[in-house]
Amino acid sequence: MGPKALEVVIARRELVAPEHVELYFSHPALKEAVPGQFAHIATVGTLRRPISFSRIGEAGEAAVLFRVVGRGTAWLAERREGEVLDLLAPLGRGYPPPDPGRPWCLVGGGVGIPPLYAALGKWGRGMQSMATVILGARTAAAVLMADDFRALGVEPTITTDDGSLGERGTVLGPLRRWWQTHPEGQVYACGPTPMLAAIARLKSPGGRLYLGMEQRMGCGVGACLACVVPAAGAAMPPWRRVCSDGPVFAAEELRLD
Amino acid sequence: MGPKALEVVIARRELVAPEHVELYFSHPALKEAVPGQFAHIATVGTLRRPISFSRIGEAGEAAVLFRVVGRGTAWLAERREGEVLDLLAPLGRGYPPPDPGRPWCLVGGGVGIPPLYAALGKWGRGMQSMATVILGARTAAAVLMADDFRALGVEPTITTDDGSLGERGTVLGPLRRWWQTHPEGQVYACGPTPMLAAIARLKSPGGRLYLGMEQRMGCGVGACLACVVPAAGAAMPPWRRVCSDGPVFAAEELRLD
Amino acid sequence: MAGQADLTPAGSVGEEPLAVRLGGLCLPNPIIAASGTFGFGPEYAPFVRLSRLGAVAVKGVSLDPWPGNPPPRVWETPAGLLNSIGLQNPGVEVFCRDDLPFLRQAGTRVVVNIIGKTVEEYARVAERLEREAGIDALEVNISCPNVKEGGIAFGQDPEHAALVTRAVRAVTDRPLIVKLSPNVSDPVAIAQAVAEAGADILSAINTVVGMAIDLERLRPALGAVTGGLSGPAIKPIALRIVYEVSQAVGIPVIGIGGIETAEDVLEFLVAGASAVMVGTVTFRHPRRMEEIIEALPALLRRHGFRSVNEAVGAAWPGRSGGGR
Amino acid sequence: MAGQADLTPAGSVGEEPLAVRLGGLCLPNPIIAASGTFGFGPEYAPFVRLSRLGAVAVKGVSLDPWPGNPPPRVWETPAGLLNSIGLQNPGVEVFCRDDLPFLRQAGTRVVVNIIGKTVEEYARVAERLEREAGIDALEVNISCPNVKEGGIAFGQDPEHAALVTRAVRAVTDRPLIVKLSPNVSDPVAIAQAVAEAGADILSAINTVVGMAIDLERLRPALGAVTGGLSGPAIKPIALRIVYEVSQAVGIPVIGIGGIETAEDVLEFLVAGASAVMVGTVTFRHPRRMEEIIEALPALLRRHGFRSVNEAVGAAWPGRSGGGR
Ligand SMILES: Cc1cc2nc3c(=O)[nH]c(=O)nc-3n(C[C@H](O)[C@H](O)[C@H](O)COP(=O)(O)OP(=O)(O)OC[C@H]3O[C@@H](n4cnc5c(N)ncnc54)[C@H](O)[C@@H]3O)c2cc1C
Ligand SMILES: Cc1cc2nc3c(=O)[nH]c(=O)nc-3n(C[C@H](O)[C@H](O)[C@H](O)COP(=O)(O)OP(=O)(O)OC[C@H]3O[C@@H](n4cnc5c(N)ncnc54)[C@H](O)[C@@H]3O)c2cc1C
Ligand SMILES: Cc1cc2nc3c(=O)[nH]c(=O)nc-3n(C[C@H](O)[C@H](O)[C@H](O)COP(=O)(O)O)c2cc1C
Ligand SMILES: Cc1cc2nc3c(=O)[nH]c(=O)nc-3n(C[C@H](O)[C@H](O)[C@H](O)COP(=O)(O)O)c2cc1C
Ligand code: FES
Ligand code: FES
Repeated sequence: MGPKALEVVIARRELVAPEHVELYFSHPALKEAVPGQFAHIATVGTLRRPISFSRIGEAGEAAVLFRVVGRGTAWLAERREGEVLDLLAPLGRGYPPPDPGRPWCLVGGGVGIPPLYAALGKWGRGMQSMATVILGARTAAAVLMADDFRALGVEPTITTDDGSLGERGTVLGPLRRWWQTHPEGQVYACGPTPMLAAIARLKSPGGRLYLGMEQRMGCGVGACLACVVPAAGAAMPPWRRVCSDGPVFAAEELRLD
Repeated sequence: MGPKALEVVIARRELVAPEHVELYFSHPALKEAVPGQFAHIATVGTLRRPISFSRIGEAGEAAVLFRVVGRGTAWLAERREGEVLDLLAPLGRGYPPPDPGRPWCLVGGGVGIPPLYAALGKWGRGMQSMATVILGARTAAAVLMADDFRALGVEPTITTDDGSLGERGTVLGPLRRWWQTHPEGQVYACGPTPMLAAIARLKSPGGRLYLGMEQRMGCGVGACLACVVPAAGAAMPPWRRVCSDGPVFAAEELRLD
Repeated sequence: MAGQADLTPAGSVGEEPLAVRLGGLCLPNPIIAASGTFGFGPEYAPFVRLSRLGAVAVKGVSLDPWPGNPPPRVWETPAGLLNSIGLQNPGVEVFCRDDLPFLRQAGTRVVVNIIGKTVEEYARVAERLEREAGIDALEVNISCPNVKEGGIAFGQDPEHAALVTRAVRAVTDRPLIVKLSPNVSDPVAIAQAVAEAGADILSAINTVVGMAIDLERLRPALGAVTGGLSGPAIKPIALRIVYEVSQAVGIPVIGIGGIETAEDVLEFLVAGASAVMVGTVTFRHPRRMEEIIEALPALLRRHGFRSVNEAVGAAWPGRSGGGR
Repeated sequence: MAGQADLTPAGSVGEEPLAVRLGGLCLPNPIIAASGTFGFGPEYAPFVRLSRLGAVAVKGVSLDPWPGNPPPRVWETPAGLLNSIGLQNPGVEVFCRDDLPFLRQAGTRVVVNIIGKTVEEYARVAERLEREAGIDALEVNISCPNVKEGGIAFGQDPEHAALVTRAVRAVTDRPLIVKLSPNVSDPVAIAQAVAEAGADILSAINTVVGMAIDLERLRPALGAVTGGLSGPAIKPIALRIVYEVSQAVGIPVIGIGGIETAEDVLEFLVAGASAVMVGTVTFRHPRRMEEIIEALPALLRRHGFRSVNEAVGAAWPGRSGGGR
C-alpha cells in the first residue's frame, strides 16, 4: 500500500515521563507499518516533524512517543483526545524482521527506545529465545517504556548516566558484554548518533547490526535530499537519505565517524 | 495620564450584527478616554489593529465594536469572556467636546458609527438641544447601534444603499438637508474616506466639521509615519498622522480629494 | 508589455481557463512543482497525481555527480526554510537512465533543471538531454558558482548569465527557461541580458542567501554555514522581482517564492507572472498544488478574470486592475 | 578578527556584563532602537524608559524636509512588514530645533540617522549636526537614491558608498556608523569600501526591497509600489550578512533585522555583531527592548558567556563556540 497522507483522531494521550508524551491513534493504512518506520507530522512551522512509531497493532492501531524539545513537539504535547493529527505515514524503511534463530538484542537510548519496543511487540513472540533489551537514559525519570517491555516478558537492563537507576554509565557496557557472549547475535539499536557510532565500533565481526538514524528532514519522502548521512564506500553522491533509504540502516551501509 | 500598555479582561462579548462583534472591558486608565480615540490591539501578525472605542464610561468601562474583515479581526472575534486583550490605549486625538449651543449632527457609515455613539454617550446630555444622528450602511443588517442611540433618546435617521431599511441611498441626502436648515451646525462624521470626502464637500461655510479618519498603521503612536493622510495648505512634509495628529481632524486640516 | 500578446493563445479564453502557453511551452494549468522540492517525480507520487500538475521541474542535474553539502541541510526560520542541499545529484547520465523513464510515463510535463560550474558544463548537460524524449523544457539554474571565474555565481552578473544562456541556447530548440537569483543589486539587468541571449522564459526567484545560528551548539546551524531561504518569508521579495522583470522583458515569467495558496498564485499572476512554481509548501502539504489547481477557477472568476491569461499583469501601471 | 581586540575594554568583563564599546561609542547595553521605528524619541516615551535603552537611533534626517511617499505606507507580510515611508522628515534644521532638546534630556544615547540625495547633502547634514550637543553617533543611511547618478542607491555600489562615507568623515569626529543595504550582490565589498573610507562602525541590515499585491484592488498594496521588508522574515538574511561582514572588516558591526527576543540578540552576537538594533517588533511590543535587556544577562550566563563582549563572534570558524 505504501505511504499515505492520513488524518487520524487521537484516541488516547499519556504523559509517560516528565516532558514525554505518547499519543495513540489508528488507521487501516497503518496496518502494514514496520517497526522503525515513522510518521511525518504536521505541527507548527514550515516543516513536519518525524516521529517513529512506538506501537504498531495488527488492525492499524499505532502510537508515537516523543520528548518535548521545541516548538513542534510542544504543540504536539498539547493535543488532546479527539483532536486530529495530519500525518504522512508510514514512511521510510524500518527494521528487517529478525532472524528467529539468532540471539537478539535491542539497545535504545532516550527517544530511541520506542521504535525498539514496537519491534519487540511485533517480532518478539516469533523468536526462538527471549530478546535482550538494554535501555539507556540520562537519569531514572527518562527511562522510557521499561514496564511495557516487562509486559512483553523481558526484564530490560537499564543504564543511567547518573546511576539513578540500573547500572551507572551508558548502554555500551552491557552491550559489550552481550556481544562477547553472543558474537553471532543481531543487534537493533536506536538513539543519538554518537551512541550509534560507538555501538558500531563494538560490533562483533560475525554479528548483525541495524541502526535507527536521525537527521533534520525536509520532505520526509526522499525528494529534497535534506536528511542525508554519510554512506560507506565510494558511492557518489556519498550519502544515504534517512527518510527513505533509512531511517534503519545496516551498519555496513554507513560511515559513522 | 496619557496612553498606556494595558492588559484588559473581556467582561462581555456580543455579536451585534452578522460579522460584527463588540467586546466590553474596563481599566482605570480608560477613564479619560475621549470619543474618537482608539485602542491599538495585539491580535495575530506583525502589527496591532486600531479599533475606536464604541463606549466610554466614567469608571473606565469601555468597548470596541468591529467588523470581521481579515485575520486580525477574525482572531479578535473569537475571543471569549475572561480572556485578556493587550492594548495600547487610549491613543490619538478624539473629537473635541461639542459647543453645547450649536446644533449637533452625528453622521456615521458602517464601523464609523461606534465612535459617534461614544460621543453622544459622553456629551449628549450636556447639549442644549437633542443631537441629530444619521446612520448609513450597505444594507439593513449592517446598521449598527441604532437601538443604542434610541436608548439615549435619539431616533436615528437611517439610510441603506439597497433601501432595505430607512431611506435608500447614502447619508449624504439627509446630511445635505440638515445642513440647509442648520448652516451653523457642528457635524461629527466617521466612516469610509470617500464618504468623508463627500461630506466635506457638503460643508456649509459657517458650520464646523470633524472627521474620524482611517489609514493603515504601523506603530499607532506617531513614531513610524505610516498612517499619513494629505494635509491642507503648504505644510512640509505635506501630511498629518492619523494615529497621533488624528484620527479626528477638523475638515480644514486635510486635503480630501 | 510586448510579451503580453504572446501569452494569449487565440480562442483559449473561456474554454480552458487554466491553460497557459509560455512561448513554446504549453501547460494545462500554471502550477509547476519547483526544482529541488519535488525530487525526480516518484517520491511524491504516493500523495500527488502528477498528471494533474502543470509540470514538474526536477532537481538540478549536472554533467557529473555532485556530492552536495554536509548535513544539517535544512533549518526552519520564521515563515521560511533555509536549505543547503548544495545541488547534490547523480549526474545527467544516471538521471537519463534511472529517472527519466518514470517521468516519461507519469503523464505530466517535465522541466529539467540544469546546473554547471563552467559554461561548457551547462551546455554539455543540455546536449546530453537532446538525445532524450519526454522533456518539455530546460530550466537553467544560474545560481551556481562559476569555478572558472573565482566562484562568483553566474546569476550575479549579466554577462556571465548571458554566456550560459547563449551556450545552452546553441544546443537546444526546446523551450529554455532561465531561473533568476534574487541575490543581486539589479535583477532587471540580469533578466534583460538573459532574454537577449535567447531565453524563452524566465523563472524568478531562486532562494535568498541567508544563515541561521544553532544556539545549542553556538555554531552556524547548517553544515554549509549559509543556505538559501525559501517559503512565505521571501514572497514579497519574489513579487517585486516578478513585477519589475515581467514589465521589462518581452518574454513570459514564471513566479516562484513562498506560494502557499491560490490567492498567492493570483498575486503573482497580477504582478506579471504567466505561471508559478510551488516549492517549500509541498513539504508540509503534499497535496497543496492540486488543491490550488482546484481552487483557482473560482478565485479567478471572483476577481473578474475569465482565464489565467487575463490576470497576467493586471496590477501593472496602466492596466485596469482586472475584469471587475 | 582584527577588530575583536577593540571590542573588549580592559576590565569590563564581569563588572558590566551588558556594557559595550563600539569604537568610540560606549553603551550601557547593546540594545538600540532602530532608525525609523522609534520616531524622534517622545512617541514611545509613555511606554518605554528611554534611559534604559542602549541608544535610540532617530528617524533619518535630511538637509531639507522630505515629503516621503503616498499612503498606504505599510503592509503586513508573513513574519514581516513592508514599509514605504520614503524617509519623510522635517529636515535637519527643524530636527535640531524641535526634536533634539527632548532627546538631550531623555538620559539615553542618541544616534542620528542621516540621509541625502547627493554626497554634499549627507555632508551638510553632518556639518549642521556638529553644532549640536547631545549626539553620540551618526548613522549614515546609504540606501537613498543618488540623484546625481541616475538614482541608483549609494549603498549598492562600493565607490558611491565610500564617497558618502568619506564626505561625512571629513566633517565629523563623532563615531560614524554606516548602515548597509542587503539589496546588493556583494555586501562584503561595500562593507570593506566603507570601512576603508573611514567608518568606525557598520550597521546591517536595512530593509530588503519587496512588494505586495492588494487582491481587493488588484493593485500594488503600497502607494509607492515597492517597499522595504523588515521583521523576522529577514532575520536569516541579516545574520548571514553580519556573519560575513564582521569577519571581513576590522570594525564593529551592529546587527539588525527581525530581532524579537533575547535569543535572537544572542544569535546576532555570536554571528559577529557587537550590538543590535531592534525595529519592527516595537510596533507590536513597545516594551520588548526593555524585556530583552532584562533577559540578556541570564541568557548569556546560560550559554557560558560572562559578558556581551565574550559572545561576539563566538560562532566564527576557529572560535570555541562560547564559554561552555
Ligand atoms: C526518523 C526519526 C524518528 C524520530 N523519532 C522520534 C521519536 O520517536 N520520539 C522523539 O521524541 N523524537 C523522535 N525524533 C526526533 C524528533 O523528530 C525531534 O525531536 C522533533 O522534530 C523536534 O521538533 P521541535 O519542533 O519540537 O524542535 P525544534 O528544535 O524547534 O525543531 C526545529 C526543526 O528541527 C528539527 N529537529 C529538531 N530536532 C531534531 C532531531 N533530533 N531529529 C530530526 N529533526 C530534528 C525539527 O523537525 C524541526 O524541523 C525522530 C527523528 C527522526 C529523524
Ligand atoms: C483609527 C481607526 C479606527 C478604527 N476603528 C474601527 C472600529 O471601530 N471598528 C472596526 O470594525 N474597524 C475599525 N477600524 C478598521 C480596522 O482597523 C480594520 O478593519 C482592521 O485593522 C482589519 O484588520 P484585519 O487583520 O482583520 O484585516 P486585514 O486586512 O487582514 O489586515 C491587514 C493589515 O491591514 C490593516 N487594515 C486593514 N483594514 C484597515 C482599515 N480599514 N484601516 C486601517 N488599517 C487596516 C490591518 O490593521 C492590518 O495591519 C479602524 C481603523 C482606524 C485606523
Ligand atoms: C530543499 C530545496 C532544494 C532546492 N533545489 C533547487 C535546485 O536544485 N535547483 C533550483 O533551481 N532551485 C532549487 N530550489 C529553489 C526552489 O526551486 C524555489 O526557487 C525556492 O524554494 C522558492 O520557492 P518556494 O518558496 O515555493 O520554496 C530548492 C529549494 C529548496 C527548498
Ligand atoms: C517603518 C520603518 C521605517 C524605517 N525608516 C528608516 C530610516 O529612516 N532610516 C534607516 O536607516 N532605516 C529605517 N528603517 C529600517 C530599520 O531601521 C531596520 O534596519 C529594519 O527595519 C530591520 O530591522 P527590524 O526587522 O528589526 O525592523 C525603517 C524600518 C521601518 C519598518
Ligand atoms: S527529508 Fe527530504 S529527502 Fe529525506
Ligand atoms: S501608525 Fe506610526 S505614525 Fe501613525
